[in-house]
Amino acid sequence: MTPLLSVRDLRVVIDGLHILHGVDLDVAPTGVTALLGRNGAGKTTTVRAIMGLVPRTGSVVLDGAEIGGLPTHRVVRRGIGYAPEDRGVFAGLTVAENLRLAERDSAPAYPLVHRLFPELKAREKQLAGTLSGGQQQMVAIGRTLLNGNRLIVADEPTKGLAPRIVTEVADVLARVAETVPVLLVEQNLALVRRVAGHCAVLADGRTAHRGDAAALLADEEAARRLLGVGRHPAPEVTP
Amino acid sequence: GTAGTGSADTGSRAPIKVGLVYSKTGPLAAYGKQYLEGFKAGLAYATKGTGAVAGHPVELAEQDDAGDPAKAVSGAKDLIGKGYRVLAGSTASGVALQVGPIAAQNKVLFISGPAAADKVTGLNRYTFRSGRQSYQDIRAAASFIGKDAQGRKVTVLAQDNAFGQANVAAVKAVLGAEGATVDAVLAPPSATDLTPFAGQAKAGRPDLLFVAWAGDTAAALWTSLTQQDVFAATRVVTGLDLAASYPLFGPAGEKISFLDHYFAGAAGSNEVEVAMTDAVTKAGSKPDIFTPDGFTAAQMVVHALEAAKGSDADTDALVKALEGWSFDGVKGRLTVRAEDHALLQPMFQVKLTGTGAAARPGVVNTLPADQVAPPVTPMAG
Amino acid sequence: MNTVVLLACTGLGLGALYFLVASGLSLIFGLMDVLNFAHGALLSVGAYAAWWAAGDGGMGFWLAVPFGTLVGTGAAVLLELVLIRPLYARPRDQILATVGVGLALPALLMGIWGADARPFPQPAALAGTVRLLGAVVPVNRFVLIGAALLVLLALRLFLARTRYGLIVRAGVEDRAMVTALGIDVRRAFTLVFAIGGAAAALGGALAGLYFGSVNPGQGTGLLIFAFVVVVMGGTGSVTGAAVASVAVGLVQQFANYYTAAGLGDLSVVVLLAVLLLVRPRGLTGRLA
Amino acid sequence: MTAVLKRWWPLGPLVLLLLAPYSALPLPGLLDGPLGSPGSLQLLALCLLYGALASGYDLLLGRTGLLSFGHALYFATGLYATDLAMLEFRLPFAAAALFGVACSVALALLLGSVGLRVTGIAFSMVTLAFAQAGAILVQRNPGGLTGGEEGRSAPADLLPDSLVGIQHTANLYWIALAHLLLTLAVVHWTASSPTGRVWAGIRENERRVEVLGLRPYGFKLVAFVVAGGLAGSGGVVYLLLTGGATPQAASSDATLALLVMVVLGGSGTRWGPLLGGVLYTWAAHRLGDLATSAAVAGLPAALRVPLSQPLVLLGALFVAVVYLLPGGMARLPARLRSGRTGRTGRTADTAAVPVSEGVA
Amino acid sequence: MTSTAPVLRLDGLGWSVRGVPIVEDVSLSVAEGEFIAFIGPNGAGKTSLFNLVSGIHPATRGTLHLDGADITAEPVHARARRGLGRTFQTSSLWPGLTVADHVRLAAQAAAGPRASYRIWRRADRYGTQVADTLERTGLADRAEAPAGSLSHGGKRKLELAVLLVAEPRLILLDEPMAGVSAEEVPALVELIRSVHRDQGRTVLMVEHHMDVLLGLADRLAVMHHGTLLALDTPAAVMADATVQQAYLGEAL
Ligand SMILES: Nc1ncnc2c1ncn2[C@@H]1O[C@H](COP(=O)(O)OP(=O)(O)OP(=O)(O)O)[C@@H](O)[C@H]1O
Ligand SMILES: Nc1ncnc2c1ncn2[C@@H]1O[C@H](COP(=O)(O)OP(=O)(O)OP(=O)(O)O)[C@@H](O)[C@H]1O
Ligand SMILES: [Mg+2]
Ligand SMILES: [Mg+2]
Repeated sequence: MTPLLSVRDLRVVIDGLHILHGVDLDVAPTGVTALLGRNGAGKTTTVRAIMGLVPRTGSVVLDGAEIGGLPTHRVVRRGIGYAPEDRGVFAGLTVAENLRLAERDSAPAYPLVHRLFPELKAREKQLAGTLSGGQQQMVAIGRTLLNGNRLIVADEPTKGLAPRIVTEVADVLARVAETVPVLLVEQNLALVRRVAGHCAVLADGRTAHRGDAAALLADEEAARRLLGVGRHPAPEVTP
Repeated sequence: GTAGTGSADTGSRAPIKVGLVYSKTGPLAAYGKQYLEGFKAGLAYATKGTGAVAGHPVELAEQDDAGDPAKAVSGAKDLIGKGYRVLAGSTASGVALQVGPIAAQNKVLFISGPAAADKVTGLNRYTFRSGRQSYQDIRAAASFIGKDAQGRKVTVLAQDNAFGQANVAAVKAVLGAEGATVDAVLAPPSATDLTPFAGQAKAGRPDLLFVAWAGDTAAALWTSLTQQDVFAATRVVTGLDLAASYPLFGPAGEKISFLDHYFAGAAGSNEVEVAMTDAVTKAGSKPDIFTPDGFTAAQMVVHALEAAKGSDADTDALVKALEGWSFDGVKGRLTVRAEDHALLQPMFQVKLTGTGAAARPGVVNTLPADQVAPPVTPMAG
Repeated sequence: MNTVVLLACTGLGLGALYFLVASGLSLIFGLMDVLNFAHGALLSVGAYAAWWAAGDGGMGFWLAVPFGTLVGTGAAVLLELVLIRPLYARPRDQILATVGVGLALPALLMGIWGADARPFPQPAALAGTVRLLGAVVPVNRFVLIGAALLVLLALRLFLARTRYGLIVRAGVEDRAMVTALGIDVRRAFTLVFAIGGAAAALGGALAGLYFGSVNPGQGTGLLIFAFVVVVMGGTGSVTGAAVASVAVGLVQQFANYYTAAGLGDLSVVVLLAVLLLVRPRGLTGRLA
Repeated sequence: MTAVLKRWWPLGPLVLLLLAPYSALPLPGLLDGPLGSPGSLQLLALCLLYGALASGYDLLLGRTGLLSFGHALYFATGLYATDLAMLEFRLPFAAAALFGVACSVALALLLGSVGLRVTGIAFSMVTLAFAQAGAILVQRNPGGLTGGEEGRSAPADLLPDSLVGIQHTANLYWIALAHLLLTLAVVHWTASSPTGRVWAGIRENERRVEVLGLRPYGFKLVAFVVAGGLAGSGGVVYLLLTGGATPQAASSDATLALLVMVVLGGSGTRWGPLLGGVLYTWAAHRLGDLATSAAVAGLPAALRVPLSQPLVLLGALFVAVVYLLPGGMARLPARLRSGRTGRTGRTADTAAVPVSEGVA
Repeated sequence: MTSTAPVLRLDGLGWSVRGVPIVEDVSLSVAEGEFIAFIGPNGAGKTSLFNLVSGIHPATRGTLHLDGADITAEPVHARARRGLGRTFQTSSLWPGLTVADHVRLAAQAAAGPRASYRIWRRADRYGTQVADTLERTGLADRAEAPAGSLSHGGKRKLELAVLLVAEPRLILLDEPMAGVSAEEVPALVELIRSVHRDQGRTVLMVEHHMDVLLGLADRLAVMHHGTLLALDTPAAVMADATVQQAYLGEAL
């Protein structure tokens, strides 16, 4: 099975600081591929480098075509939807305007987005800056779903969402992944366990592990070594 | 920048250094150019082409003030520090009024140029002027009212700045004393729409409307005066500026009575004027309103130095030589009044014929120097 | 009575001139967040180009104005491509670069055509006056008012009917994110700058009509009032700028005439200070 | 060793500055005449003065993040108030100078307390409005006080003899140097004081300072008044150097020039504004000479016309520095050291988070 | 938990924007040393409530008392001076200042405005206090890094450090764990617990990580559509069917 996106020896230097020193990563042509790692491991930077948002070297191949040198808007037009870590909503624009900006297809999939997040329909005219944290996250995810993308890249999409919504997003991701492959950066390992097929783990700007997500999370020793956690997805707190 | 322009073949005597502080760049650069051309022509004329006084070659150094008094003061200090004892120049009044005191503090001779402020006259012992002053303009303007000013009404239309205020005060002093009622329409200097002021000036129905205007809104003003039909209602008098400004009057040009300091050929081709015109033309340029100011300044410098036998060491001797000196200048007979260093000189009444680029001035009347002489101001310092 | 009418008409004319100058500034500032200090210079470029075309170029007034506008637009595009675009990541430096251009361009014009005012051609049709309720109002004031209305309409249509307004507003907030939505934000920025420049140049050409002459400092002189108008109107609000222009023009004209010392510009300044202290975001209350 | 050098290198330039009046070193191209000659000293003194003014202005811009478009007002207040105190009240110079500085401080306190009620671009525009009002007043020549566009020259009889006349130019130079040192001391000292720490916080994110329990208003006002006082004292020195007060000092161009100087040198850096002020002033005076020199006059028109206008050169120089040296000249050594030019990722990524987002 | 007079009391607190109510009629008493956790769906008004309490938004209805004093009309900085500290859901820092400078500035501000108006003094370094806080929050090794270059988790920690160094009596935490990697969560939880238990601070916290909350909170407040839906012991709240349905769904 040839990967949809394959990243080789990705390196990023910002202000003379080496942040990534050689990341290798494959995104499977179906399902969710999880990108894991501790805080500061370089997950966000990897994703930003794929999108062309930071200066990078190395190769990024999408569907057989090299996109490592393209400017960001070209990368996106190749069919990548991106929901960034800090949500990237435009605070001064309304919800509807935020979505309208993301339209690339002639028939954007508004029904889908509005079905998943009815909040966004109800708050169309509200300035996105005044949305609650979770609602902003909905805008960010909604924008990636509007167009018929070949790949969706989501950087911690469930951060700050209420448990029920997390469950819903997990469902959405699982459902989306049936048609479009997803590259998912996530801290919530329970969610990873539920939706992800493959995974890659970063440590200190390098790929530390690649393989099956469920297998990694089941391997207590490896999970502790790579992610610093035990069997439990979020730690049990001893009273 | 020092640009030596003296002729080198005048033997071994030590050169006399003369410093020019004037606007080489900046908003008054056009005046500055005329001044410099005039000065060079005057120097050649007064030294009979030798460029030397009593065998000492005259060496010119130029300092650009860009119209900024602070730069002018720096330039003047630089020159004085280098041993220059004779300074001339100042295209702008602000510059003249700042450089004058510097000259006095350091006891060097300073001959102010086109700067028209009356305050330059009588500023101090060391400051002279080679151009006309506002008061002479006013006197020339007053001449249009004829012999009997009693009971006539005169309105001054001016900008509400030091130049405008000085003009109003001067008209009040000159014509008010002769029994005319003088009032003023003062527009804010920054006003761009002058229509209401034109209307106001007309509504007062003066016998004479004196326009004292400087700056970029001149064209707008003349357009407004034409549109409000002021020329049909009263006689309009104003000062004529440099040749490039003639087209700005538009169709109004032919209806205005101009007072004039100078234009090319105004003096009726006396010998000095011919010399200036020839020299300037030969240098590839044309005489204009302030060319005589430079020419006269050079005449004064050379005369002062000649009297001191080519030495600039004793400034008091130079001052002495100039005070009360009467000579033939470009405009006719000129006199440096001993009491306050005013330069007494004739002025002109002028008409423009033709409009736009075709406008040409012609002298209607020459006003003798004593008719337009400013009152004596006590010497300040 | 007729004085009031005259002041009102000329005040509106002045307001129209301010709007022509400020509309492009407001557009660029509101959408791109660049306080364009070179705007006055663009104005002068437009004015000189129109002046040159009408005189030496032999085009006549009606061709000269579009020509001037075109040249100004070209200058704006050049400015954007060469100076603004490479500085996208440094918003403050963009402003500073325009300060430099704002210094240099008028000086260059002065170097070429001299510091003195040059008479601007007045077509006979616009040189006259109209009698209105006893007041004699110059015709060209109405031309300015008409042009201002047209520009207002055109800009409003541009902002409402195209996606560009949206793109640029979003781009100011977070350029990277806009490109991450697959949009080439640079093209949009250049377009907006070009439109702003065109408005400036048109304003310059018509200012020549208003003043009857052009000089190198004219644009810069108008710039300060344009700033006042833009800030009063609320950044980025073209309609707000229009309202503010009218207010400033009328206040200035009436205050100039009726206060003893001609306090027109002082009262505008006071108006601005008071307005900002009461409503820091300007008339329309939009966020900067 | 390098640590010592790092800490004490400013002494080197200081010694050079102290020696300047005693030196007859010709610096052709840089100065018109030997170093110790009155003309050169006058230019150097002006350079130092503007270095000081720019440093004081940067207290607002670079340290507190306040973009004031009206700083020239406080400079002009010091200048005119001192001059008028001598001319109108016949005060001796020292008393007049004190009066002048006091006027600047009082005006900064008054207008600052009003203007600082708003923030951001509104603040910039309010300061611009106040300064414009000041400039108009000076131009209008109210009651014949300011002399309008002609200005008023200082009365030589009330100035100490040691400050009048070309032979005493060195004394003016000492005063400018002392003023510069005083300004630098004030700026550096206050910036590293507890108040300076709050200024830095305000510059980066004002709302966040409030959440700590500090009201930014008071701290901004302190910065505004200190900067206003420094500008006023600069006005006094300017009066001595140029022998008079002229309206150019109050114009918005004067503030703009300060802004340009600060940026040229490097806003928020220790030496940048000083460097920028000196360089700008030097260039403004010397470019005129280049522009009118014979070398330029001989060039073809396409080169001659731009080169003969000092402002074209100055504007182009400014754009070049902004373009090629982000952060100003003071950051050049650091940039060279890091060996990388052109990349500015950090500045882009760490731009202040707008307050509206911070509280979303 | 001694039942003295409440530290914080909200009476019928409400906030609406252009007539639309966002927070409605919230009444609540917080006792000294208490730990109340706020949960609720996205957009329930939790952050808005914190904004009202800390003074970022003025309340449009109701009153607020801190230590018995009416603070309803007081501005942000005055409330902070009374010992109220908070963190933000979206990190809100001074990107150009170093980590250590953040903590120093916060320490200085905590000493009262007088300490900050000493323009003639050199700024002291608040040596041990700052070092301790950096140590406690695990930021010591990044002390000289500009805040803008920290990773997301680092920024969250720095928010806490800025808060803690000021030793506020009443602490509002808005989703402090959001985006913090699983590995780091226990340390943060421990930090918050020690501030609460050992130093006796009163804490209000919004958090979506239920398991974290259950071990920390004395009481659980559930917000929904701007109102306080329930306020009870964690066990009682979790048992509530409406809460289950409105908020938790099937736990992940
Ligand atoms: N613009 C920048 N300048 C300097 N350092 C940076 C920059 N961006 C990221 N870093 C550093 O690079 C490292 C990786 O950061 P990145 O944001 O990619 O981590 P992450 O794995 O996404 O972490 P988190 O889980 O906290 O989001 C961090 O140590 C961070 O401090
Ligand atoms: N200024 C405002 N104008 C209009 N609506 C607003 C404004 N501020 C907040 N809201 C709305 O109020 C509601 C409550 O927002 P708040 O941020 O308090 O939610 P929250 O409970 O913190 O949610 P989350 O868990 O997602 O952070 C949201 O629906 C939000 O869109
Ligand atoms: Mg991340
Ligand atoms: Mg929230």
